[in-house]
Amino acid sequence: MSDFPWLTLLILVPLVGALVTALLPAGNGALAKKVGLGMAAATLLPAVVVAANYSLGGGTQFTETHDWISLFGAHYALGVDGLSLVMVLLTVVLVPLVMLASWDESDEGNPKSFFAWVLGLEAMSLAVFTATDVFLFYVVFEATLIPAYFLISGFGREGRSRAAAKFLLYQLGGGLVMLFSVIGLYVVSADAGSPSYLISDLAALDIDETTQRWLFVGFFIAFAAKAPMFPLHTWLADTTEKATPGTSVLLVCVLDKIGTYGMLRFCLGLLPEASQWATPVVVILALVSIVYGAFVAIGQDDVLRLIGLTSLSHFGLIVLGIFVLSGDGGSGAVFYMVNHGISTAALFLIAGYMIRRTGTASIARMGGLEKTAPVLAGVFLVAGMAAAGLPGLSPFVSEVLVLIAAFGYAWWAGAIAVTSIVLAAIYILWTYQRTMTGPVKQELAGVVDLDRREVATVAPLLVALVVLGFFPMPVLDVINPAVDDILSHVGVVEDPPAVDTQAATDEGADQ
Amino acid sequence: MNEFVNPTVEYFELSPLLVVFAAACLGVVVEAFVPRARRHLVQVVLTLLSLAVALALVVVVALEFSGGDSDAVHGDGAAYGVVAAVGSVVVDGPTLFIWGLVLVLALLGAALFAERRLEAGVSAFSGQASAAPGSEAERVSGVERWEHTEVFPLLLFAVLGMLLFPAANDLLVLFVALEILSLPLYLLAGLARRRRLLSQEAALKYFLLGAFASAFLLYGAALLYGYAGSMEFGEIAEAVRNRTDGEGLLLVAVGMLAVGLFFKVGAAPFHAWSPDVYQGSPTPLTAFMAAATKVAAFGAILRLFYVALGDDRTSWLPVMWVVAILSMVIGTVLAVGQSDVKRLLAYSSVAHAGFILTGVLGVQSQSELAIGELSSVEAVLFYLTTYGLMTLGAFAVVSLVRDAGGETTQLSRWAGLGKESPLVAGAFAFFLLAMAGIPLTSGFVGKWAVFSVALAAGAWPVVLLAVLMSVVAAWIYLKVIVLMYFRQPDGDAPVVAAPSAFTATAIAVTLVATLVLGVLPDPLLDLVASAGEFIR
Amino acid sequence: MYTAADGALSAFGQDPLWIVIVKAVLIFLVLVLLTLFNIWFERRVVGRMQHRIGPNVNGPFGLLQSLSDGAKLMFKEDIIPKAADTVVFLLAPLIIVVPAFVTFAVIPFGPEVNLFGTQTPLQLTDMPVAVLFVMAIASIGIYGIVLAGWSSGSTYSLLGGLRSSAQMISYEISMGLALVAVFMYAGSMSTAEIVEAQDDLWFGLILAPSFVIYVISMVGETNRAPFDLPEAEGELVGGFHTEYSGMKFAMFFLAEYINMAMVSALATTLFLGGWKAPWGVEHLWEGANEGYWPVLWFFGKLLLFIFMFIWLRGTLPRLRYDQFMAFGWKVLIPGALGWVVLVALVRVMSLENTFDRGTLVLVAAGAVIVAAIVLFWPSRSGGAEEPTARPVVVTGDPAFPVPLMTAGAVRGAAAPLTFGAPGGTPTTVRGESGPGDDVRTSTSQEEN
Amino acid sequence: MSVTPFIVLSAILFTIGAVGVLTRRNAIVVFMCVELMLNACNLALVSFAKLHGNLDGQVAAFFVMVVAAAEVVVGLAIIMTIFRTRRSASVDDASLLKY
Amino acid sequence: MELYTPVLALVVLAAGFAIASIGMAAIIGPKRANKVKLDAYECGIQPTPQPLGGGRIPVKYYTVAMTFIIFDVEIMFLVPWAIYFDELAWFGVIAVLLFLFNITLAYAYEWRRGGLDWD
Repeated sequence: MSDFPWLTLLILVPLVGALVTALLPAGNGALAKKVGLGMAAATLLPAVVVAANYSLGGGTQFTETHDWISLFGAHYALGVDGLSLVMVLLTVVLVPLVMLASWDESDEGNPKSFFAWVLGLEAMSLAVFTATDVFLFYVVFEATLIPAYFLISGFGREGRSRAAAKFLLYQLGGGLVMLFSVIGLYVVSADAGSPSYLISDLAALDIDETTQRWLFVGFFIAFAAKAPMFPLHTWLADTTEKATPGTSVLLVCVLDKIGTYGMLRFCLGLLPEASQWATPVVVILALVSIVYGAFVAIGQDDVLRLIGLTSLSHFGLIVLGIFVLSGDGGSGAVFYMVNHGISTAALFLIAGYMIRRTGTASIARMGGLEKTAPVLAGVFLVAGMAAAGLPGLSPFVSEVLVLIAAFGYAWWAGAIAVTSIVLAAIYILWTYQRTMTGPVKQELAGVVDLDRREVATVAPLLVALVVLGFFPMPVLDVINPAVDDILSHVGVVEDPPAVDTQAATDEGADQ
Repeated sequence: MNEFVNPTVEYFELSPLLVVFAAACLGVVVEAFVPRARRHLVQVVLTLLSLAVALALVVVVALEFSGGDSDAVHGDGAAYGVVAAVGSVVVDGPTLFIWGLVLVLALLGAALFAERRLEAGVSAFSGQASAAPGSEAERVSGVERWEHTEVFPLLLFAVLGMLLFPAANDLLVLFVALEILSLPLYLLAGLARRRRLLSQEAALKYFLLGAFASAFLLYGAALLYGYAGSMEFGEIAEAVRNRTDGEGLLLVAVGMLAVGLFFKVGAAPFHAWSPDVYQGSPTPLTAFMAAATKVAAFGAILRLFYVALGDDRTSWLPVMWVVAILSMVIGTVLAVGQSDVKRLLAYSSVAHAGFILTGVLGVQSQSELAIGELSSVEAVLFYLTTYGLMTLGAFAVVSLVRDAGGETTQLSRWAGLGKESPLVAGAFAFFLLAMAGIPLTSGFVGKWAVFSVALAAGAWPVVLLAVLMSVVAAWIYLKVIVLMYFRQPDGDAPVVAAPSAFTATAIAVTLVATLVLGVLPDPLLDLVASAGEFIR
Repeated sequence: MYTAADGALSAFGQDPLWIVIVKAVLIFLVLVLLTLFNIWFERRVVGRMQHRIGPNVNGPFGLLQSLSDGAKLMFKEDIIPKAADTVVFLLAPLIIVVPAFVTFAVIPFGPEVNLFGTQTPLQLTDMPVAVLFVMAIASIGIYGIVLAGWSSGSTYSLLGGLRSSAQMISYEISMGLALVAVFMYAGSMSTAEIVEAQDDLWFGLILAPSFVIYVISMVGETNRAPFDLPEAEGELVGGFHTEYSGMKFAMFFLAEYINMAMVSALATTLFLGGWKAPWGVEHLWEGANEGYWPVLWFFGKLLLFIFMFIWLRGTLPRLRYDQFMAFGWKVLIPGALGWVVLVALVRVMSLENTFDRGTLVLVAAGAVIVAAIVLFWPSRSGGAEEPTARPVVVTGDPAFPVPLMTAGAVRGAAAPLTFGAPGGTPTTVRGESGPGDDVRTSTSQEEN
Repeated sequence: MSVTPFIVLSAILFTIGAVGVLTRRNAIVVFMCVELMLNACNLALVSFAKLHGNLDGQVAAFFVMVVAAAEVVVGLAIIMTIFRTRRSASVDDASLLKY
Repeated sequence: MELYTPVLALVVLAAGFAIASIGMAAIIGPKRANKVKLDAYECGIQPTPQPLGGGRIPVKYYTVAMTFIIFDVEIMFLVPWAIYFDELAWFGVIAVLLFLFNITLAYAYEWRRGGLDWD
């Protein structure tokens, strides 16, 4: 069983799906949509197989390693550990839902190319999450931009192509800066013997401090632009505003995770000393992101823009969790990545439904929707509360873990991070109030409630939020070994005393 | 007076050169004695055939070399080959690789030259170059459907120069090869069938600046000869190693040589000619010239600077740094405002020259390289391959987009091309992505290669800048893609003419190569690695 | 590498300065006198050929006629046309006359003699590249002609100058090729050594074709009848010196005659054994090649050539320009090339003893046939290439020697053509004055 | 005899040529300046050959002359076409590239 | 170098003579210039109007110039070969034959394509 290249299959299915969809005869949108959804569903199969055969705490599994470009030391190497697995599962679940949610909406553009690009994006994202070779990672990391770009610029609202260009420039800029570091890794590994890009080989290297720091900066900038983090976040709001909600889901809930995923995998995994060195700065940036994102979100009038900016705040928390360098923080951050994916996806999709119904994205022009569309209002409230970290919903668990770790790192860090809960409550509840409550506006009197398809797309997400809110352990069990493994590189042992971490970071900061 | 010794010539190793030369001469005879009606056919067959034979001979020679030694010797970058024709020409691994590359590009270029369907049955070259534009003579030549079939022998002569240029092991041969390469190109640049004034201007500009640059090269060569007392690279290297005085002379000499060579590759600040020439020249020529000239010239740069001046690295590396940075910045920044596709590509080629130079300045001595690590020669050769193929392909696509006045190179007229002809627009977009260095295209692997050698040699500022410029460049290419796909055409849309098999083949080959080299570059990299080092 | 110490050249470069000056003055005087004599000689001979008497008033036999002509020119008005480029106009006669004198520096007039008590060769100087030196210096004279024509500011002058330069450079090639065979046999370009090499056999005999080609070319080189097209008074008035008067005109005249003497002297040196007595004379008279006697032989041979020049002038009509150029380019040059190849082959074979004499003759015969084919075959079919290739010029422009006309000239860019569908009439397109211009096209025609 | 004066002369000639190329506007003059530069190179080559006592430089000078000649031919052809276009629309009679 | 000093003497002499005689003529000669006299003479008729900037030179002359340069260079290569003919022997002959062959190709081309035709 394990000899079979499941991961390759996992990537190949959506990739082939994308090609097939793209090559379908033009003009037959319905067929394209069915084929696309079918392929997305088919992708679930290898993902489920992988998940089912995954042994907890067994390190990297389902590995496939082939020489690719020997002179560069690059390999076609795939594998999953806990971190990768949850990301893969998140991706394969979200994509069919997005497709389903965009079923009618995509008719406005060219449904064939929309579905093809979505599948392409899925394939590339899966490759990113399963790559265990830095070169391969980089290649697919950049390759995700192409489908993403076309999804943004091809579908959505007026001004999207500008937003798409902004998105691409940020990502490309970050990516190329990362290229600098990727090449640097090559040079380092070549100097140490023979060049190899396998993460396992690179992790074994002893890279000197200055070099590490340079490489770290390159990687971090790229991931920060991807995640996004203050001050590289400005593309986020524009993009989510202009793109379709479906696209936003893929971008924010899947693609942006690559950023935080990469920070864990590469910054912490390969460049531990530099990560410690950079921790103070990163933590401060993360805190700024948290507060700034929340405040800006409060002031937004555009629903999609608002949701996009809340993500900035959430990503701040995730990064904070990663860089406080503790077991709790790491696990919390990874779990947060999953939860954020689910809750934000739900928010985006519901917001999309709202916009389709009201014909506007402006909060000021909505109101009283809970009377005409109670189900819509209900699911929006649940998803919103999840995003705000209401106890009993899964983001709460992760948020608490992160906050604990933050307090463990420094009291002020924890204190600032905690404000996020208050601010989140403000922006979510205020938005709910403005859109759902109050008198029904004249022009919105005819709004109908969610139909079954729409409910079906949101329901799994809400169920997951609730279930994981009460039983987070299955996911945490998957995550913890991987996080511990990564943190052990940084010198953090499972559940270390907070003082030690403090000392270690101070040491790093002094250097 | 020394006793005269008959020089020996290694005919076998030089056979690709000789075949091309013979075919070029034969082409002249064909021009003189074959009736006009049959000339085109004969010339096309002769040109393609001779280039293919030469290519086959390159392979044969390469096999012969590897047959003598074990493969292991070639794998680790050791030099092999012969110093031919009494020390004036070197046939070694890199030479053979560049020969092969130039010949492939020449084959594709010749295919573009042979294209006749786009202009309704005549070639893209002027019917009668001597007829003044707008004159009665020109009208007659148009009505009679005359063609200049001389372009084929001229092409072959240029190819001959390009083969000789990177193989030159002697300053004199270097100079002569440069001229053999350049002179036919000057003429060809002025032979466009449409927009003849532009074309003639391009030829004049190219010629005057080209001659100016070669004068610099020559004076540099003279000074270097004055410094070393010999024209041969080996002896120059010897002198550079051993002489302690005359630093100033050497510095000036190297500087002037560099000016000449940088001009040929179109590196800033010696790039002024390239946008005008690229734009004015007939597009098939632009395609061939942009690709092959750069390959040959960089081959020569590599050999001159690595072999002859390798021990004087400290004095020329800073210059390379500056020129590489300038080329990247100027090429990219000036490309931003361009409204003409050919000019845009021209500026991008300036930037590419900078990228390749980034590879060149990543030179390290053999001892500094880890086993299996990419060397600068390998990186540059690989980049040249990818660059040559994608540039040729891009220009070939340009030649397809037309309206009543011939080719439509105005960018604004390309709006909506993606709907008009998704295939052609797609191909062009792909080439642009490759130029931007997006992964899974050959451009990415090439960029990776040159950046990594530069970084390994400690040129991180250049690499950093190169990376930043790549972002800007990507934005520029993106604008074109957006234009083609997301913009409505204003006015009547350009028509994509159906090309004949010639152009179609050229585009298909370059497209496939760009993709394959992006996804599976290993075979080519192995080939580059087996080319090994220069013979010193 | 040659140095002054080698071989026959050792005799040169040793003279004290005063001897050099004396020799230079002597050469100068000889040339001036020779010119005066030649002009008289020409007029007398041509007169005789035309059943006239010629000049016979001034001096004995009219010998001082030329001198009086020169003196008269000295008192003529010196006119500089207002259209002329004054500096160049004044410089041109200088440029033409100085090289004419200078070329004689390397012509050997005789062997080593006792000159005022100093043993010195009768030759101003010699050098390893003497013949090349002559050719090079003589070429400078062409500048004089072109510049004279150009600076006059007159159409006829310019055309004369151009014609002259075209003609001179055309014939210079065949002249140069003719000399190659000589160098091959002499193994040197030093005039003294070439003369030495002809000790037993004149090159004019063994290299007869070279000699013939050289003689024809030298007539062309000097713009003399029947090749005197630059001064074809029927077409061009006076050619390049139309606008010159007075002493400046005299300079042109002087230069022409010195050049005549120069090419004759060179022919003598290269082909007719130079100052050496004709074959056989030496056997009859031991001292024929000693002392000052060789000067006699030299000038005798030289005058022979001069006479030939005059004879040609008196006999032959002037060629048409196209005939003249075609003769140079299509007969003389291929002929000279073929001959050089033949000589080279024969000589190398005899050097290496590759073949016996019989084979040699056969091969030579074969080569001659090949050369003949090369020479004559293309000219038969070379005219109209194909019946379809109509001449393009239909506007009735004047044939080759066109005066400069600007009437009807259009300033600025002309309109290029677009090509219609096959059979359609081409339409003109405006625009295209520079890069970046929008392409404005006619809407009527479209090939796509 | 020292070759320095010759080198200096060649440098001066080269500079004059280069400055001419950069400052003059007439194509023919620019072209002549380029030729001047080439000849300056020749002078330098020959001088250095004398200095080093070998023939490489002299041989090179020969080749440079050839190249210069070829350059003249090509350059004249190009300049001529331009001039004919720009100065007049009248048809000149045949030229080399007629057919 | 002494080989060339006498040449200089002759140059000085010739130039001196030419300048002196021209200068003398300018001094001695009468000066009665008038407008007509200073016009281009041609042959006494009204002078042809001069084109701006010196006018154009018929293309044919350029082609002659171009062809000349090629052949002149050819001779430049033949001369050293001729002088060292005996030493170079067969090698030289073959090399020169190849060289001439190539020149002949260009020559044949030019001839066939009308480059050597003067109407």
